[in-house]
Amino acid sequence: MYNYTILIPMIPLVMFLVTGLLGMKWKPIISGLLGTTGLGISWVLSLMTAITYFFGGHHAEAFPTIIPFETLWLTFSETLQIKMGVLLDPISVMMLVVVTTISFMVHIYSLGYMHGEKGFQRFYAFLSLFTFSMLGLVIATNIFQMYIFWELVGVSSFLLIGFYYQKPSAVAASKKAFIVTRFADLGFLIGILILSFITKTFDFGILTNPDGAVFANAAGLSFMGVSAMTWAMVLVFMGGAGKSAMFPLHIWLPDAMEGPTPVSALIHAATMVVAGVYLVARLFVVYHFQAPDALEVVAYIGGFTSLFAAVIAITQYDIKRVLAFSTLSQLGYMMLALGVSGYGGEEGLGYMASVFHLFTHAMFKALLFLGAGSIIHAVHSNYMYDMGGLRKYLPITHITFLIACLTIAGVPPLSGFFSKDEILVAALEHNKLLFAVEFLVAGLTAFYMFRLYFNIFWGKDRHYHHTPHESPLTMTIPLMFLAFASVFSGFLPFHSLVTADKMHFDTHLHLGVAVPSVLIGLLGIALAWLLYKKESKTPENIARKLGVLYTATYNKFYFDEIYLFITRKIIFNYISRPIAWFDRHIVDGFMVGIGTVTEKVSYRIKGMQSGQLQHYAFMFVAGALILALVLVYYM
Amino acid sequence: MIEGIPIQHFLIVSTLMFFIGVAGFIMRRNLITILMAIELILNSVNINFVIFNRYLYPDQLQGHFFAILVVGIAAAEASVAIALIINIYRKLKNIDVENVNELRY
Amino acid sequence: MNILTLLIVIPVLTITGILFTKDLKGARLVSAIGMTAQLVVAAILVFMYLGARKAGVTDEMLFTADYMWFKTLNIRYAIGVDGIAVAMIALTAVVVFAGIFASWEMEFLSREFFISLILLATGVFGFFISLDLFTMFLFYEVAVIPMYLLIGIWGSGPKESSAMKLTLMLMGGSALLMVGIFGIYFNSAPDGGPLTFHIIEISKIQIPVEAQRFFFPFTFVGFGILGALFPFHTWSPDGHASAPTAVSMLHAGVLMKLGGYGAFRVAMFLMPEAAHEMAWIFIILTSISVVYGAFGAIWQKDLKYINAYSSVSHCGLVLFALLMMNETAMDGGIIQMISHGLMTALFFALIGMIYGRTHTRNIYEMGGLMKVIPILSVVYVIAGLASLGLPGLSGFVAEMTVFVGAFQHTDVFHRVVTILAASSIVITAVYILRVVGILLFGPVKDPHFEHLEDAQWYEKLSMYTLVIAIAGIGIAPLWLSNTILDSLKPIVEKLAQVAF
Amino acid sequence: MSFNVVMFYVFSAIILLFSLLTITSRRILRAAVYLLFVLIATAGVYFLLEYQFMAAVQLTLYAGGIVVLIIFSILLTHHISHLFEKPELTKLLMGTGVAVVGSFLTIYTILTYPFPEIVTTTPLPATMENIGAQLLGVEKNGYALPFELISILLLAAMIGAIVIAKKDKSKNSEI
Repeated sequence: MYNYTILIPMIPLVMFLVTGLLGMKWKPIISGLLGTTGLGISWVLSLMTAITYFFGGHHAEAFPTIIPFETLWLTFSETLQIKMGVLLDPISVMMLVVVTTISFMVHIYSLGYMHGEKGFQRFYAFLSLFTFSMLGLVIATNIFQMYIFWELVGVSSFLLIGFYYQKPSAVAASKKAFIVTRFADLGFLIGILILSFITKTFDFGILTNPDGAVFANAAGLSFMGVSAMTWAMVLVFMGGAGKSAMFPLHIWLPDAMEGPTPVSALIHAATMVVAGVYLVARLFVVYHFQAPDALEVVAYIGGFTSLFAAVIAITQYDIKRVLAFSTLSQLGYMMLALGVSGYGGEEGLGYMASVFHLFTHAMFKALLFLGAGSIIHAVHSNYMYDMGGLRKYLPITHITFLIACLTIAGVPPLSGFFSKDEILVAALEHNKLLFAVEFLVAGLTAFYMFRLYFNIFWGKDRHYHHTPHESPLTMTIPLMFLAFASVFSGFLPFHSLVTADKMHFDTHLHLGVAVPSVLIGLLGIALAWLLYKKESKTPENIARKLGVLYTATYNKFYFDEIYLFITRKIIFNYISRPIAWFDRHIVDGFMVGIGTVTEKVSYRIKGMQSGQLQHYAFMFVAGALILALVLVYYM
Repeated sequence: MIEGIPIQHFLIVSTLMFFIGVAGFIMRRNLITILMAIELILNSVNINFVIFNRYLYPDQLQGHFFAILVVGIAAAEASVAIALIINIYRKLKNIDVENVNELRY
Repeated sequence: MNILTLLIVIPVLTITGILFTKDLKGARLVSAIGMTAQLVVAAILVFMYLGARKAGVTDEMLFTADYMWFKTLNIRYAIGVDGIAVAMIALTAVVVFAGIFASWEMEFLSREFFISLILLATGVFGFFISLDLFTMFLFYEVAVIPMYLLIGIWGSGPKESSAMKLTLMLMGGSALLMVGIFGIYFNSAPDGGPLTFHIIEISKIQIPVEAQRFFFPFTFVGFGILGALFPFHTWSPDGHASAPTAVSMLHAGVLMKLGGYGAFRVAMFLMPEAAHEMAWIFIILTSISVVYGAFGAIWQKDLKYINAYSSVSHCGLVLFALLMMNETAMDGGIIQMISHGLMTALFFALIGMIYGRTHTRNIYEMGGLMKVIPILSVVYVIAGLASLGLPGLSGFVAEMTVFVGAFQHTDVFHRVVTILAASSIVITAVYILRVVGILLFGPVKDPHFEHLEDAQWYEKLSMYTLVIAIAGIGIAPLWLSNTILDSLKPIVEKLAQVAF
Repeated sequence: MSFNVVMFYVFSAIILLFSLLTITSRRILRAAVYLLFVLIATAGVYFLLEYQFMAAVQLTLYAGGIVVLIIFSILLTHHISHLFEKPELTKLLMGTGVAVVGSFLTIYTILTYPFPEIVTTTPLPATMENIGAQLLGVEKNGYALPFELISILLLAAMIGAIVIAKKDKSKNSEI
């Protein structure tokens, strides 16, 4: 019935191979169209899958987990095998829709945005590669397949961030992104190893069985006072945190904005960065039943990241960086929601809210990035002080951007309101402190988003190189589509579609939470309106008053510098360099030393071969005497 | 066999002679002197052969014959050595052993 | 004729053929034909092997032959292959084939070059098919000696000293190895009866444990030196840096694998008790190799040095995996051998090609090559990604199998070293991306490089052969892995008999 | 104390004294003459031992032949009045050191070794008949083969000596 689902990732793979290997030969636009068409087919197939899966049958009880395709890929031992397959359950079907939708939009958008760029077909090849990897990740039937595609996603992100490979900052950013996530993946890998050791399986189907039979071995296993399962799940989360740029592994994401803007929209806002959330959601049963401590960690890290990123976002001037920090903050929300979630029925509200927010966030954040791309396309700058009064020139961009800002600020009845509200409710039920944090962040979010909005679209005109003009249709259609999705996706009945135990449960609007959260959102907007609607000195004055605090925030609390210090100074200078030195001079020196000593000694004893007959005679007689002494008198 | 003289006395004499020869061989520079030192060594060995023959195995003459053969070899050796020395002298205009070191390392 | 003997006969015929040629054109043509034939034979061998296994042949070794050639010491020309040997032979055939094309323009003393190169290959093929320790050792020496000439004559930089260092250190290894082999030989009949060099026969008896304790370190270190075991790896950076392209390819790609192959086929297989007792020492050394090599690579600025240190790291992982002594880890170790063989050969081929164009190997003097020589650069990126273990390329399969296998041990020691070794994947990423970033990306630093020519057809042939092999293993590793797993069974069983 | 005993000690003293003088003398011709005395005294010892043939050989071959040969060569290569410089200290030390140590070692061994006091076998007189029969005999105790070997050796040495000492006209004509 679902056999065609294998085509969803395969089409982008074929597109990647075709455009990658043959694309050089033909006109660039053909690659673009080919890629877009391919992805369009994937998108349609995904939608078909989603519709048949969610609405096709009458699911009185839980949604089934379907594996329409699976093949053995590698055998480790009799029990441990890696399979490649397609797994359909509510969350993966939902993710299929998200990924293909955003990817398709980005494909269309890039036709306009990347038009005339050198390496156009390369761009499309990489996009296809990324989409393939991301889809493979989403439909993974086992944790190792997920890890495989996890890595592929990482590398395609690396390639796309470094797309402008002649720009040193882009190269550095791509390197940073890859290495940081790779470091996180090490944790993921070790987590997988521990899990596989305990359970002897990689299969999600077995792992996420709520009865937890496979974890029987784990009882009593512990390391440094923490149980093995907690270790495993924290390490797995480390992988997720790396991809989702959770604090303290967040540093790569702002830099990743060096990539082309559509890439930022696709990878660094809507799809790849939510892979971490997806991973935790995917293993939620394991977290919840086997390692509740690890889930606690997830919640706190999520909460802290969302606050931390929101604070930084207020001070940034690069519009893509503001959006990047906003992404961080929203990802923190999702993680937190998972962290505070329970299992089954109403208890699983957090899980549902997280996935819901993942969905809506993908739509409105992609919209924001694509809108930002449209703006950058028009003014050729990333900095908001180069912008102002653009609402006249870019009407469609303006409207869609405004919708997105309202959505993220949580203004009802836009989609962001629903998902965020449910997260807040879940947090409130579980942990008051985290609720307070998130509540504050909701206000901050509204404030920095509207700071951005007012700075770009209102205020004075700047000196533009040429009059900004609205982007071509290829770029505005995706904007409009996503705006539409942002507005209406809030009404999707997620509580009956994607839940922790795959069962339907009822949700209702929690007015005690909703009203204050809307109010604080509006407060943020109002504050931004006061400060940034018109050009004024007030923000600068406030900044000056805050002094060190402001500078620290502006410099992202110097985390980049700290990491740079650790890598450049410590790893390079204090580990690598001494090792290189040690190798050359001590180890190799020892080996060469053996040679040198041999040579030296032979030079020395060469003197014995003096050609002087009498020396020989002396040696001979003395040697004979010594031998005689030894043999006759000692032995 | 000489009544009243133990074999040890002979042997001590020959030993001393032998090591005098060795010392001469090592000390002296002149090739001919070295040759003479060798003759001393050979001679002391000859004495030993004869003594052992006389004192320990008087029923045979093996030591005796060995001594004779050694004398013959010594003659051969001396003749070749002297030929060499003369040749060296022609080349180097002296016969210091230190100058004959072509075979060093 | 036995198909395995054919693997030796073809190179010998090729060498003979080269003797009748006059210049570079003839020599390379004959070499190319010979090595293509070799590749074909290797491919046929693979299919014959798989076919035989599928048909249910369960012998430990297939295609065996056995001729006495030195009766007094019972030395035999005994040949036969299992899945591992077949895989190694296929690897060798591919690398040699690529190597011939990578040295297509070897102007200087070209006939002699190709003769030495193919002689080296002959030794390697002989090594892998031999079942007789002495014959194996003989072929090993045949493989090592031409290396001296190849580096000393056709090398670059301080080639004489590098060649000397490499050869002397490998000879030192050979000396240890010889002690080990004779130790095995003289203990091969503890209950009386004729002594033997035949691996399979020895594996059926038990060498006295006392003797094992004495001779295992000799044998293992002897092979370990060739496999760049810390701290005996220092020949590798210098040797590789000075060697001409094809030699680096063959050496890092194939010759270093002789070490890993011998380490388990001879040292561990025949002396399992001592292997168990002493594994911990070598596990520590190899884990050091893995991390240390990777860190060492970060600081280098010569492309070949980077790759040489990377080889130390990767080959350390091979021995590390083998010493874990369970099926999965050893399987991973062998895949790692093959994978590393292919990708390091590709690396060295690329470095040679880049050096041939820019005349420098210092990464800081280059930059932005992606713009000028895109094909080479893309392949370089692929090689780099394979090296850092990207799924879909061979390195990933190998590393993951190793780590999963190594992690099956329950004690803390094995866990810690496994995690330590696993951490190398991050460090690998650091140095690979550093090189890629400096060398290929960024603006073109030297205006002279603006007009470099991209790959020629023979270079493409050489690169693509290797890339296809790497990707092939990476995408569909199952058949390889299963073949190896099957063949590992007797070895693992033998090791398990004495375990714990 | 019999005459023989006295004579032995006299001969011994001569041997040792002139041996020493042979190697220490700074005039080479004198050294040769001292060597002659040593050889003659050795011959005397042989006489005391009743090996007359041996003593005769010693006198004729050694004293008469070799020493003359040496003296000839001295005359060919030296001025009579040539005075050697003293030997170097290191060599002196080396030579005497080895000699002293070696002598002590050997003499100690000789003195501690239990030589048989009485030998009961009947002595075989070294008469010319016995010597002749054995030296040229081929049966037990026959030395014909070594004898022949020595003769060939002597022949070879003679030819060798001539070849070596011959002036190489083509090459060394200028010397």
